[in-house]
Amino acid sequence: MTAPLDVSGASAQVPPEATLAGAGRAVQGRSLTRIAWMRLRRDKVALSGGIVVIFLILVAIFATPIISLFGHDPLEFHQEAIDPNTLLPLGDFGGMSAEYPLGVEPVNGRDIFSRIVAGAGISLLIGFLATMVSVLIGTVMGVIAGYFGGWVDQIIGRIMDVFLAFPLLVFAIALVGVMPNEGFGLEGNGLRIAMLIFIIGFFSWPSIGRIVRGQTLSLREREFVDAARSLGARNGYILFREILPNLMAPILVYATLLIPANILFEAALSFLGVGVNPPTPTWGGMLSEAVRFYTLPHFVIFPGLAIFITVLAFNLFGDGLRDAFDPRAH
Amino acid sequence: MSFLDVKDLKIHFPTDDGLVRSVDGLTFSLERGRTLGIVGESGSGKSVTSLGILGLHKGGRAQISGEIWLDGEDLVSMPAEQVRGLRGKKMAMIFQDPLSSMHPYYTVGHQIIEAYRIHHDVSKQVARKHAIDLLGRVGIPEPARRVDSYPHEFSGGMRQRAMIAMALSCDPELLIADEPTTALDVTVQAQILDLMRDLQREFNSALIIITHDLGVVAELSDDILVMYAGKCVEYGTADDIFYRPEHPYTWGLLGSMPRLDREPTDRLLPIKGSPPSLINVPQGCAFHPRCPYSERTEGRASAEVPDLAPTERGHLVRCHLPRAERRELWENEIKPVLETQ
Amino acid sequence: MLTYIIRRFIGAIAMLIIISMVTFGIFFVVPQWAGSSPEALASRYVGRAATEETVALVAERLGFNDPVIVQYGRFVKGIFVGAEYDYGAGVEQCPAPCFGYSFISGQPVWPDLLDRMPVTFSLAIGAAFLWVVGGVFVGVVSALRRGTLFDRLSMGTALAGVSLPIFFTGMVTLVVFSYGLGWTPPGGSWTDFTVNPGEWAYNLLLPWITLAFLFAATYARLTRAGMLETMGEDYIRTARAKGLRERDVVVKHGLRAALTPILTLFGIDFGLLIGGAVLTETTYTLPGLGQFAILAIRNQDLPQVMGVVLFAACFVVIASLVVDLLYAWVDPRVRLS
Amino acid sequence: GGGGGTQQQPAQSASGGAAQPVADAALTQVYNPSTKKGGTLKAAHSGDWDSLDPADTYYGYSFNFGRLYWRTLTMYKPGPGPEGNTVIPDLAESLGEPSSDGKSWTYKIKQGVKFEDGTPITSKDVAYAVARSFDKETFPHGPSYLNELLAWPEDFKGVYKTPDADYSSAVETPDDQTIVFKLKKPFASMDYVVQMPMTAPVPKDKDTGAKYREKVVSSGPYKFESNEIGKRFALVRNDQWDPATDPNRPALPDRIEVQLNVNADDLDNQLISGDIHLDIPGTGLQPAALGKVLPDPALKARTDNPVIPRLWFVSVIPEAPPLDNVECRKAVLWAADRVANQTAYGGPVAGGDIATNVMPPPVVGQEKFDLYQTPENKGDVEKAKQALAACGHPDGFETTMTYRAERPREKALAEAMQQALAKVNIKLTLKGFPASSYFSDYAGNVEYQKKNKIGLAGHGWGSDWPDGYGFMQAIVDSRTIRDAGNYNLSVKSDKVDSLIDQASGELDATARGKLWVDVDKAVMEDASILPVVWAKALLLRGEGVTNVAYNEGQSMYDYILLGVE
Amino acid sequence: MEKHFPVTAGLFKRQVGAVKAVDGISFDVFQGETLGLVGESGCGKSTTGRLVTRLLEPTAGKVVFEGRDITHLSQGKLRPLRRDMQMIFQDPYSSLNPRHTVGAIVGAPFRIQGVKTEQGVKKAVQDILELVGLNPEHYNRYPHEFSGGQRQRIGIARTLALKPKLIIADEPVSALDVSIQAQVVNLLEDLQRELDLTYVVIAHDLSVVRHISDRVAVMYLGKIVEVADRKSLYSAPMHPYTNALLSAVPVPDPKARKERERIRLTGDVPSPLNPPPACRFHTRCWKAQEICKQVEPPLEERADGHRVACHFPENAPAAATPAAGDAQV
Ligand SMILES: Nc1ncnc2c1ncn2[C@@H]1O[C@H](COP(=O)(O)OP(=O)(O)OP(=O)(O)O)[C@@H](O)[C@H]1O
Ligand SMILES: Nc1ncnc2c1ncn2[C@@H]1O[C@H](COP(=O)(O)OP(=O)(O)OP(=O)(O)O)[C@@H](O)[C@H]1O
Ligand SMILES: [Mg+2]
Ligand SMILES: [Mg+2]
Repeated sequence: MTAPLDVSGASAQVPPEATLAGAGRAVQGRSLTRIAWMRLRRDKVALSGGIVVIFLILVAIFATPIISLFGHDPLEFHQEAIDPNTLLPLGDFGGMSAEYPLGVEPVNGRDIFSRIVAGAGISLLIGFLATMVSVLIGTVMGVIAGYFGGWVDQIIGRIMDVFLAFPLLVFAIALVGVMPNEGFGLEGNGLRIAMLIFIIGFFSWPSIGRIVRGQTLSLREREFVDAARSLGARNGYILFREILPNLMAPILVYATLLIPANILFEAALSFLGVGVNPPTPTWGGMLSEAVRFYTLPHFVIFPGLAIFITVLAFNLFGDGLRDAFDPRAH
Repeated sequence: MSFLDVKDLKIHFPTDDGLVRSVDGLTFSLERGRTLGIVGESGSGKSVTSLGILGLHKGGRAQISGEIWLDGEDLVSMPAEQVRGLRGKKMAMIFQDPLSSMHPYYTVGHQIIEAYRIHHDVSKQVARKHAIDLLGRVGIPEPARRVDSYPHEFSGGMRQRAMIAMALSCDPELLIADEPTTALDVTVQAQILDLMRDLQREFNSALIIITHDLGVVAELSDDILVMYAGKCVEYGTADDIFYRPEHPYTWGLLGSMPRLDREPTDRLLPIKGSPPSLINVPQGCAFHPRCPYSERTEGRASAEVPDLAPTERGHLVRCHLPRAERRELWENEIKPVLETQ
Repeated sequence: MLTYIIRRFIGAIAMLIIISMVTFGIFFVVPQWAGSSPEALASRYVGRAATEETVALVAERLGFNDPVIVQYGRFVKGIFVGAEYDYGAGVEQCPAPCFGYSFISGQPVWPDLLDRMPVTFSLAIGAAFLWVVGGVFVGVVSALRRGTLFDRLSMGTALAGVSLPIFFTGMVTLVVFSYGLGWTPPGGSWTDFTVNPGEWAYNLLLPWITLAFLFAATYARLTRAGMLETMGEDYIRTARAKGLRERDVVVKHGLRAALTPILTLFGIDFGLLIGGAVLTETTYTLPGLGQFAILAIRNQDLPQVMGVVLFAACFVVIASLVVDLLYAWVDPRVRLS
Repeated sequence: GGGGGTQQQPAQSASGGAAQPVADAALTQVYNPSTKKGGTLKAAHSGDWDSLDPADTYYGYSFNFGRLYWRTLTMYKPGPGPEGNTVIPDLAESLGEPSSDGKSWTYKIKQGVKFEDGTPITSKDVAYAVARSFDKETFPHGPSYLNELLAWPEDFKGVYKTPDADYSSAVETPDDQTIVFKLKKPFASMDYVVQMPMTAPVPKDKDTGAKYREKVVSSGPYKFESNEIGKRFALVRNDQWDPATDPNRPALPDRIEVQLNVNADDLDNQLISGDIHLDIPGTGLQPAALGKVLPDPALKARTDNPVIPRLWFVSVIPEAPPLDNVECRKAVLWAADRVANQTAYGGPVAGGDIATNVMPPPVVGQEKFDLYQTPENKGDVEKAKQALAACGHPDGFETTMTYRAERPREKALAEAMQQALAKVNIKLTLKGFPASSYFSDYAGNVEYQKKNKIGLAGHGWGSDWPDGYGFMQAIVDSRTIRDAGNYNLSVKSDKVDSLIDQASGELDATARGKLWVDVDKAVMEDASILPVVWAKALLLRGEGVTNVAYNEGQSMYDYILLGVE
Repeated sequence: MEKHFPVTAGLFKRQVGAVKAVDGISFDVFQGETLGLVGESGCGKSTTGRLVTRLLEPTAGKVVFEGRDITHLSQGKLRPLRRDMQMIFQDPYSSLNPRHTVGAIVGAPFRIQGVKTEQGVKKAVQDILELVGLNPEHYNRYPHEFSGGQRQRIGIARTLALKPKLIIADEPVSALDVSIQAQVVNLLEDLQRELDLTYVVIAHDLSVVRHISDRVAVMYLGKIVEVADRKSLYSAPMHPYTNALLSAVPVPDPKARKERERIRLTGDVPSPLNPPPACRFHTRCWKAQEICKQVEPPLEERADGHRVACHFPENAPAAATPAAGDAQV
């Protein structure tokens, strides 16, 4: 007899009310990414961080028109705005005026506004690309270490230890300071920026590597990996189809949080005088010049603020992203 | 008035997604020396109920209403500090997962001593003696040595024993055990259940045992409360629930269980669908989307919440079906399927 | 336990060897890309208008004519068995660990490092004290008062804290508090603790606070996250069910467990800081190891660079070993084997 | 040949002192003269000495300051004004006696001079000091003039490696008072050479080679009380110093304390506030302090702004095509905006005067001329374009300019050059390198120059002594160029070389001066040097410091005169 | 078959011991039947399952599938065989990749094995979804949008995709609520009937095992102590451990608790790192004698198809009343 309670046949389609509103109709499922995105949209702080980031990216992309609209060529000297004896800007507040919205630099009278706008591009470029380098290395190393384990893991773990124990800044200085001028088909500032990206990225991969390794270790133990293996999947399939999609969220989150760190790293290198070659403006470089003119607040404050706002915006956004992807935060 | 009287207890959690009505109007009572079993599926509000009694539901911005009378005092309206004073001393709790419920950084002894010294002004040495005593009483071999072990050095069963020792350290009059054996193997589960029964007899405390295993309830309970979606759907003595169940959900639970004590049936009789989320409890009778008999109520099932109506001898059932029909269904359709195949 | 320490020790030495080889490599290999010869290297360390003979002599004296491997071997030997230093009028013994003599000042490197150690150590200790106490306190309160104004404000400040480059805050605080208001001493002020503890603290106040601000932010955030997590643990519920006072629940049960990941981070941070707070010391011109490192690199003074890099790496290694041992002590579940 | 040989009274009594703080007060007279002894003079240095050992140091301030604890055969005449460029005897009784062929110079040591331990100083101690300074392996920093000038024996390897060698062919001591220098070829400026610290006596039994710097035995009015290398040292009175033998050093303070590696900005601030009395390197205030001092009349009155014998310049390197063509080099010189360059170096006050030729004004016999005069000194695009056309690059070209990364002024100069040259389509790529290896590995490395097509390189030069040879030889004589470590990066002209030979051989001072001007002109015609500024330093007189006078020979305040109130 | 997990220690990581997770067990499963594997936690059930499917490499022993020795086949050679041998996992939350849609998950076997279907993979997947009682329109949904029971159905659908012959189910229902458990158990039974499947069902719940198995093997500390067909094992268990297990199961019958007499084992399962010698159960066995500590009892057939590893097996083939459970102390 078929008991009235038995409905285990083909008709048991009670939708999980927890997640589905209109039962049965919404055929397209909502992926975790979309859910995270919806959560993110509700997080006003993170969103405003994101907006600032987008704004900064736009500024970086449209630096040239912005500068031609509001300022002067960032490299152009304006001796007329400088007191020839003290070399300090003429006028109050570092020479701030409609002509020079944020004042001018001492000595050569370059327009601080346009230098800061132009500097955004370098900061973001290096921040982004260096992060990509570290994400790339970190992910590959982390996945390999986590997935294959054993002695591979041991070796990669030791390598990460070595990187951790390196006084990174000191090394970066030593390296950047003695970099050759031509190579890899690049020269001059192009090579310099490429080198900076590589060095910064190369030195910060272990942070991502560790996270990816940890995640991979735990993912590897998840039963869906065994499921794939029992279906006869090769390592490549398991790595790329099963594990990597699950790593995307943490990688994205930590990449977002690594970008500001790398921007700070670049600024620190520029501050120590081993950043991008002058006269290309960078925020860290401007700060390092400002040290000599610390009595000029505008010279110190604006590049400092630019770094601060950029880093803060990325941090806010990255933080929100992490919360959005991590249901525990709710 | 009974020793423990819970009246119309409601515990709701406002969350981003809506109001979670974890416990929605629960009423029951319990005397010293008796055991109440609360059964229900996962997420039906069993744990929240027990935490509510101890005043530990405060996790989020919980809203609690109703009355909880313990030995003549209403815990709901009592100041939090006073409830804290009762916790551990007058009422104590045993949790499901003994590993995560014990602090990993402190020795078992330390944790028992701590529990004892909160309510007793004694020296560490005295408390330690007491802890060793207790560990011995709950059947841990070599208690004097084991008192200095860390929880992770214990096996699952020993941890649960230690947990019980901790709960009993101040001779509580009300003991709540939330799924005390779910994480344990059968053989160990049997040991723990025996232990709890013995200890309850010895201390004459009131015991609430929460579980989703009908077998465990049957082993220990005098009374049984079946919960579904934050509400009590059936409440009665163990005999009522096992031999004269009147709620379709209870039938479903019984039908879902393969039983060792009977000839194996050909098929199990599951309940269709899955339990509702407590944010979106179905309108009317919360069980009606899964209930095979909901059509027989002429639409009332999805419109109004049925009352928890008494049948004879304090057996309470929350169902729209007329009593006679329920009994008929049980006697004629359900019981034979469960017992004869 | 002992085998664990020995294994870690061996690992650490292997690591230091790798680090030293890379450092050595940077010094020799990179200039070679630029087409450098022993003479070119040597001409860094002579006075202006030195003659060719002078340069050749110096190249010989500093051993640049030997293959890099031999030079490296000499360096390593110096560390383990000591070295000799020919000062013209005689030979001086440089006992192990001998990091050699500065190419520029001719001073032995090791005493210089030891000499600078107290500065960096003082900087790190004071700042660490401030940031741990401050960060953990703010983190705990934020976690307990989750969602309140205090929580949001302090977490906002924390994010701001990690977003501020130290060379910027350092400069601004110096300008405002030292040069402007005159409350704090100017950059570069340093008094040894043994000479005058009051002065010592007064001189380091500003670097301590700025550095602590930077780190406290991370610690506050981490503590908060940790507290939120541990306070949701089952054993906290157990502690409450025992009737424990809320304060004890938070401090003895919650905080105790939440602090372990912070311990790890602290070990790494502190180790790195002891190894040389480059930016902080540069901004405040404190005569510590960080400044030493920068100067050594600027001057391309290989023995000093090697010395400070290995010194710094040692601290990271030691710190992480200590952290691991502490971890095992704090968290009995961790077994070292 | 030196100036007047007459002994003079200490400077403060010679010149009328000024007590009111006025700008440039110490340039022409002694400011705040005093004979009051006592007090502690506090000095600071933003960097570190190369060495305190007289054989191993080559910084102007070191020569200047060292005279507090050493005495050399001759010295610059202390005090202000042009006389400061002349040499007077110090340890020697009089200036040197050249032999008729000009190949040997004889000095007589004063009687009664003693080391700090009381042993008398003899000519042997001076000769030993000179001989020990020969060992460049041990003393790589010191100048090597005497190594080259004197007729050292073939097998002489220095007093440490060949302790028994007889070096009397180079320096001879017929008696305890007499010392004779024997030269390879005639040399006129010996009195200038022997004022350098190689002739400061060193007692042989106290010599510890490279470690002597830690404990230098004093022959001057002060001796070391303590010396923490790289951090600080203190000098106290040397009671064995006899003022009767030494009319030039008033030796006013009882004690002199020196702090090393002080942050430059902090140093300025402390100098302004009076916490320290003296900035040892004497190169002037930092930009931040300039902004504070110049607008403030009270502070400005405490400054002195001398031109110093130092040229900041850009080497225009003929190795990098198309700069091998003189017209292309000229285009660079024409296009350069000298005002912008001057500003980059700190402007007319702190930076210097716009330089139109190589030799700076304080150099004896200098003549100012300008082969590349442009309107308002701002560069002449037209002339530059003509030169470019003549060179065959009417559309400009690309080249690289190097500078020392740690030197903001050089960096600013490079940026200014880039701006100016861009106007005539000469595209500059800028590259900063560490100062420590700038000459050894990069700009001064011939191989590197060629490989990386370095066209322009910024740097500077200050003279060891203010005559044509002292200033010019090292930076324009192509025969000094070697593989690495060059300071002459660009001047490779036979004409210049032969003029140099002519000038060095000329014994008549005036004619010699003229010949050096010809060298200067030849260099400018070769267009391989773009002069930027003749440096000026904005010096600040310390608060409460007495007896301050700018000495042209040292191009700094005269440190042996200073006292404190 | 054996599986030892190495345990290492010391400076140079010598192997100092082994977790004998599975230590010399043998059993066979016949076409179309269901073999239940029960035992307490940590006794090696999952390891056994993984060894059979070659997710783990056996330390020793043989796995023979359809007459072929697959013990040491390379992963490449094994791949085609995987179609015939599938696994259902315990945890419906971790066994489905949260980043894949249901369609991708259930379609994965086709993709991995390179199997072409007539009407395309999508249709095939939808058919299977329907077969396991899911709405085929849920093809594009993600696992987190389903309840535990539904997720377990998705997992089952995946194993069925390639029409395997043998399915190893490792605790397929123990993570589910009772009501859902019953749905899945019924589904498994229905599928077996329809598709002619062979099951090895691993579980620790004796009642569930009894419900679905034809034969049952009881494991203790890496060894099989008793194998028998369901009826004889549950009605007349021979090994004291089986006996104890059975009597420990709580029975949902309040009256029975007063009547039943139980065997109460003391203590816990010893560590597999260091198992007791000879008969591994002797430390907890009330019948243990000297011999149990000395000689390991072989797994011998004591009754028809009823094999047990015990020196002193309990009841002879005599029957006991099933309803009351049996208890002889
Ligand atoms: N602090 C809280 N905030 C929001 N919702 C909560 C909170 N605590 C519990 N809930 C919800 O209340 C419901 C009942 O939970 P409870 O833990 O009482 O279930 P249970 O019957 O004990 O289930 P299980 O058998 O799984 O232990 C669940 O849906 C849970 O999500
Ligand atoms: N990779 C491994 N390394 C070391 N030991 C292991 C490993 N996997 C399992 N073990 C050990 O082998 C023993 C058997 O494990 P297994 O998972 O097979 O048990 P099980 O019977 O499935 O238990 P459960 O009921 O808890 O799932 C356990 O003691 C376990 O700790
Ligand atoms: Mg619960
Ligand atoms: Mg298992």
